[in-house]
Amino acid sequence: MRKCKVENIYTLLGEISKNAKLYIPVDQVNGAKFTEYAEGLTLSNALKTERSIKDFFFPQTENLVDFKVSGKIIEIIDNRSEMEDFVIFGARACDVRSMEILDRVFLSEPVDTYYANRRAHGIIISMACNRPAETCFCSTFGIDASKPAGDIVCYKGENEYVFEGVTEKGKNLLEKLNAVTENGGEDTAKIVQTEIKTILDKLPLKDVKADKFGKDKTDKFFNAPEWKTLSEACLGCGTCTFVCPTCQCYDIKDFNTNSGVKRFRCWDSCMYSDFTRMSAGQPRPTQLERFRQRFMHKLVYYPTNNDGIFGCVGCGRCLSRCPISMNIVKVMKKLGEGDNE
Amino acid sequence: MEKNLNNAREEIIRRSGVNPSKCMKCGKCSGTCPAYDEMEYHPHQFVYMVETGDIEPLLKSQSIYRCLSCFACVDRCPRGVEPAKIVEAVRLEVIRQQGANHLKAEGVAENLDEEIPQQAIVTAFRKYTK
Amino acid sequence: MQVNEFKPKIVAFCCNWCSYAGADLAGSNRLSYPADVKIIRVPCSCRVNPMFILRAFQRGADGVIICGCHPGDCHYTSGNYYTRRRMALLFSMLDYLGIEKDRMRLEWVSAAEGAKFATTMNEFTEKIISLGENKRLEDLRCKK
Amino acid sequence: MQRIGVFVCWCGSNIAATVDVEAVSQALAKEPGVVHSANYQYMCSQAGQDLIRAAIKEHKLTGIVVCSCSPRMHEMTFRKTAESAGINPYMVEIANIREQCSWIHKDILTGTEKAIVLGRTAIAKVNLNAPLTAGESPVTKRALVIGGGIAGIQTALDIADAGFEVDIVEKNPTIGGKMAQLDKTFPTLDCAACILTPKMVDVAQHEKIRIFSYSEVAAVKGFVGNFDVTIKKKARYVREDVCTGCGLCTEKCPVKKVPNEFNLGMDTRRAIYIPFAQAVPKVATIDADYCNMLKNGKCGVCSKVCTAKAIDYEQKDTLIEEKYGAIVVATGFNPISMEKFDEYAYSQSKDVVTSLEFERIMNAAGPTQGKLVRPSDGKHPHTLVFVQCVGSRCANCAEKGKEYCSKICCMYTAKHAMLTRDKYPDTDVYVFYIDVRTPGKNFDEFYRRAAEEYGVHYVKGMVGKVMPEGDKLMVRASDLIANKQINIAADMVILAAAIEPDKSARSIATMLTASMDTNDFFTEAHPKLRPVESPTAGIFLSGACQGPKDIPETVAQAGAAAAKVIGLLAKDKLKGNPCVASSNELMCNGCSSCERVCPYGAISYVDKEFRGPNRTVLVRRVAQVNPAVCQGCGACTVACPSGAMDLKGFATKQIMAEVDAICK
Amino acid sequence: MQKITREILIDKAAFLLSTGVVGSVFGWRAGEFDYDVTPALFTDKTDLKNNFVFGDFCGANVSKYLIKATKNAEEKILVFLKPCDTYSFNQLLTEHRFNREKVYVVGIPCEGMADVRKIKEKAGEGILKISSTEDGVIVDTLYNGTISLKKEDILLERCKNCKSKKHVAYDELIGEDGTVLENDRFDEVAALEAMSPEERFNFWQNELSRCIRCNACRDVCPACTCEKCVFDNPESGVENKAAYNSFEEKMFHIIRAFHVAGRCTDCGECSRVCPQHIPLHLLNRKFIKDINQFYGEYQAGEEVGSRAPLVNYTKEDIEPNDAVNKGDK
Repeated sequence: MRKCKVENIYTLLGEISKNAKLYIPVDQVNGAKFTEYAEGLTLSNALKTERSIKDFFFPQTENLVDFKVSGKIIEIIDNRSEMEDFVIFGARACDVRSMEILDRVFLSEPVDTYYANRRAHGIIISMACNRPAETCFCSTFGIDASKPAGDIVCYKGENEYVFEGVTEKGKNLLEKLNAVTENGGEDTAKIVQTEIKTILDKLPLKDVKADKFGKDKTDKFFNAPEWKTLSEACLGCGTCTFVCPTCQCYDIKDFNTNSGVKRFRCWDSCMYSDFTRMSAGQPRPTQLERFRQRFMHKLVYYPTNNDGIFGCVGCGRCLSRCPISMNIVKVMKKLGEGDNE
Repeated sequence: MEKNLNNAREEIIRRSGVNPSKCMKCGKCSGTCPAYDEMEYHPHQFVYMVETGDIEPLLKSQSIYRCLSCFACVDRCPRGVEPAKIVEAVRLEVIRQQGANHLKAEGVAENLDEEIPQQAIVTAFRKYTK
Repeated sequence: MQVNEFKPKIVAFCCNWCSYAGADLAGSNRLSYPADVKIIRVPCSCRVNPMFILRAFQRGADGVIICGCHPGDCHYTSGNYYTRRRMALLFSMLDYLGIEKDRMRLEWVSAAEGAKFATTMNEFTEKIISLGENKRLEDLRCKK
Repeated sequence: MQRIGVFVCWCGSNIAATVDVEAVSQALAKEPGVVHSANYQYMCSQAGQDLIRAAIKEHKLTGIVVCSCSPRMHEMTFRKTAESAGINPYMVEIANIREQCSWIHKDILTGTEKAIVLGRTAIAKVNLNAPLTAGESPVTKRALVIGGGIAGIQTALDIADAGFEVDIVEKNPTIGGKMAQLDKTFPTLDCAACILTPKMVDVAQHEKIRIFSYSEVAAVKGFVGNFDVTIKKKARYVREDVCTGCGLCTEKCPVKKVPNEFNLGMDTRRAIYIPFAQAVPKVATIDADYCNMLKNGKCGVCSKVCTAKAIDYEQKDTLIEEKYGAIVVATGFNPISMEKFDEYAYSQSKDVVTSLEFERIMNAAGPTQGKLVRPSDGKHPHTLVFVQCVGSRCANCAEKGKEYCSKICCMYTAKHAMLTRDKYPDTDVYVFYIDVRTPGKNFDEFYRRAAEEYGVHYVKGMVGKVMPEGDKLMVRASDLIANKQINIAADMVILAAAIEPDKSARSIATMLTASMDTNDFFTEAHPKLRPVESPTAGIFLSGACQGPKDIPETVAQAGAAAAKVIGLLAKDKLKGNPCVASSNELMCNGCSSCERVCPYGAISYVDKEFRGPNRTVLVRRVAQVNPAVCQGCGACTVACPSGAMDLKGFATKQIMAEVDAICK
Repeated sequence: MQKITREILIDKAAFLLSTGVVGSVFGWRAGEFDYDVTPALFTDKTDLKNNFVFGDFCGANVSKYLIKATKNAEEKILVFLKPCDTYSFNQLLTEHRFNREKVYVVGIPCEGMADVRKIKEKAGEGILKISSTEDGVIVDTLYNGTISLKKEDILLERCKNCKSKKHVAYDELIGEDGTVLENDRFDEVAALEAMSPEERFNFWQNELSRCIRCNACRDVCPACTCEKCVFDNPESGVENKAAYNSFEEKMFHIIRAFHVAGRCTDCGECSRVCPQHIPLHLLNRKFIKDINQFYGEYQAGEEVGSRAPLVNYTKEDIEPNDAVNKGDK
């Protein structure tokens, strides 16, 4: 492990930003946001950024390819530019886990090269959650907020930041920072971890359990009567899906510029009435089905297809953003209430 | 002088809030005016003369003090021109130019006629003081 | 001739009954106005949807002008009154968003006002040229 | 994908001089959808049109773009050309490269460039054009005339004479209207009854005309050519088919003190009455408000004396449903109430009368048998004062009077003054005026005769006040020309009251969805070019319901309205304009925004069943456009937030494509 | 004034349910915390007693739900409406969006709702409990202990400028009716108007660039009740799922505001639900301000069946060119 004094953290960040684009959480007008590092910026103390690190690897809109039409000839232009390396500092355990979930979708065959390219160039420095919020429930999915994954894990102690290289990429980066760090910090890391664990035990959602859900539970929940009441107030907006670090559905749109066509993709939401119209042409007819899809996907379908791993990381963003305060915790509790066997 | 009177016209129009060009010259104001015979210039003439800028004769005329402010002309004008307000505004112009009050409360007693209605005294205050 | 002379793109929506006829009259009388102005014929100015105006800006227009019958003369009796309200609110909103308010205009041009049509278009084009390229409501994808 | 043919016209040198037509046709040939592009000297010529027809056949064209003069010039021509070659006329678009291009640009480069853009824009539109067919609807060959005054009578007669059936609905027991109450008519001074009553008889006897007197229009549905009208026939307690109009009942009825509305309350009639001798239909009517039998079951005199057994106390209001192809509104006017003009002492003195009341006094069939006497004491008046413009031209007294000029007062006042002086040379007659307005054939001569030959005193200046004093009316006015205030001790004062549309007009306008102005006069479709038509198709305007009018004007307009109706009824089918709005019911949510902006009442709502998700059925209120009524302005398309409403021929997508093509 | 508690409302609802006046109740359901209240339909009395809540966090305007809820309802639905909700209720009726006969409205007074975002800003993360007091709330937190906050500091943005405490629609009122209030709701708009065009442009560019097009503003809006929104309809020509650039961000918000202009009751739900905290109400309020200024005061929803300013006109309306130049000298 390597460590650096709290007051030296900006020197360290400055060092990182010399070789790669660095994004750190900074308090903006309305909450914390990953912002490209520049001298003078201050790290946010907020637990979570408003939006997850998903945006870096799978942006809301991206131009995939262009077509130029002249007469009867169509020319295809791949306008991808060379990707630069970038580093994200301060990702939380939940967000880091979300990358694993996204990887399983985008990096399995056929590989999404746009995503893969960004993954290859991105390094994630995670940060243990000193102050989890009441909406946090990552432990439900076996995530340890005191020991996040990531290329490098960081612990913030009272006087020092402690860094631990995890992956090859991470270790290499950490090595380059030897000039601004020193060895040690294991004790601090331990203390931080213990403190976090104590808090985790006090969280109101610590007892939310996912064990009733998971692989092959489709039949058990699909026709549950509870979906009706749960989905009743849902507005059908896409807020939950757009703030979710693991939602990965997208749509591909062609935009006719009059002199050619720009093909771009953008996030889609299973909450929208025309979701999946593009493939089967039979979008789910009512909000009940759309609502059910979202939660069944997170809790049943994804685990079924991915060795039992849940599609939710318990970050709690949907809990605080849903305009009508409906969320996955309420769904899990309600569905888990009775014994539906 | 020319310019001054032009200002007087604008000032009278502004002060009275009356748009004299709304007048369709029907004469109902003068037809209804109880002080008609006392006046050298009659309500419709006030409106017309202000409209054309012929202010000076009005300023010099005693007519401005003959108007009873009974507002019959205002009430009956089919176009809503409100001639009495114009008369009032001309009167004010004179008073402002003179810069003095023409009536003081102390002076009422000596001028008081037993027959004079209360309304006339109030009106007199409105007319002769500002 | 200057090489980089700014040639604005101006879309004019003209109602079929008055303003389009006014434009025709301008043509018949050989009253010249800039070629930058291109006319779209609509039955009535009230057919002009705010979306058309935004669409024009998106696609690279630098100015949009809507012409209709004078109030009270609408072929459909009341269409231009609705246009007047819609455009008053839309223009005011665009101004509120910081879009140059002179990029859009509503003018009443009757079928007899060929000269007015031409002068209006000349003035409007001049105004747009002085404002320069539309940058605040552009969609870069549509720029060459 | 369309197969579009582009045809660039040279218009001799009109276009070709400043537009390189060859370059234009070559450039446009590369546009999407274009399979053929040609140019020719005169496209509109027979040879040019043949060229288009041949190309349509040869290249199997589905759409045509003609780059030529204004569509206002030759769009029709080229549509017909296309139709004759077998493609839908609405698949033709014109790029106006003459008025909007060659004629205004001197530089050939500029002209050519712009012509290409204009052509490209038309092509972009045609790519999205769809064949349009005008809808057809049958025409019910019968007209309804609402109002049986001179306007309604004349319209009905003219329509009926052309061979179409006409029904007149009149709310009073007889037709005849205001004209029946008049004494003489200006400027010829012939007797109103002498010229009106023969027409009333013509109406009664015309085999094509039915009169629904004492009836009202209760409901109107449908649209041009196909109106469904409900007429409420009010109970008159007399069987119209049996009553002979002998009038015996009206003499025997014991209830004698009913104010006679025909004489404006200046005398009385019985509870059963015939309004006047020449009434049509000449049938008695029982006034239920006064009849003892109807009120408390005690009387029955009329029934006893009626030899024809026409009295039926049990009669009820009946509703009649009829179909009409056209409706003419002829609801007429009334003088406004004088109650608010207290300065003229109308409510204080019986000797202050309105002109219409004076008309009855002067009428030989009126309450005084035509003798000019004061209503208060029956004495002969010596000094009469006429006041013009009472309540007319009132700018800011909306609650009191009217802003407009009532138009007829100057002339009838001259008539009254003249007649008074003619019959009673011992009288002094004053007319107080603001302006005397006499445009009209022989009108000014008439007015001048009153002043010059009959010695009527015309005084410029409004009367300010009328004060009853003893048996005199003290009139105070200013003579603006003499610059004097004058006081006249008059015996009678006659007020030329402003006229206003009949109160029933507002509810009729609502039923007809015909628009009205702020004064409740019906709005015409175009103030100059379509003065007798309402903007609502199939609704026509006759007489004073559209604005103040004298008799000659009313009759002229009545005839014009009839001509328009005949033109409509002569058609077997109505072909609509195919460029009309239509609502996509799947997207419409029934919010009524479109209905509210439609100037024609073309939009209505129906509750419709839709297949909901999961085999459910949902009932939704959705808008439907009646293509026969819609005129295609497009106001609804913008009012509709969801875009459910679109306009054929000028569809949202088409206009957007044009925008795109211009900005490209 | 009578303090409205959940018990009063539950009693009212239970009474109306048991007498058969209504078959169900639209209200608010308790959540995991004290602040995450969800609008919900209750049919069962036990459920009502256990889970119905009313308090500082019942800001959601439930009028719009009536469209869906009344569709297949056989019996009347009881709905509790705050004064501002009744305006939306009337506006929906004006647009024939549901059958009035199917709804039983109980008007309830409102003293302003709390904004949990503001509480979190002040009390920090880790909120364990929020209890209401006479003039504010007491917050128990994980990290900052117990904090008491004044009501005026935690009011929802829209409640700070409450336009009316008067119910414009109800079958029955609980408590006394209030009045239409004097308010400063146009001050923010006026402040923006006073800026230079550049400043305004930068302001909105910054605000709107945060938009993630989740459509929450649209989906919650009681005026946005189209069967199919133009932005969701591939046939409309403006369909667009996520804004690719600033133009599309502006397009969506301008057109949306325009589509609800004259119909927006200024209920403020758009700004309340925006996950990106964009002050969307400032767009709608601009239209309301302009409408009031150009065409006379108009409050959408005040009266059922009133004619919205954009489907109305007078012959003397202001010319658009004058409308935008009104501030110039």
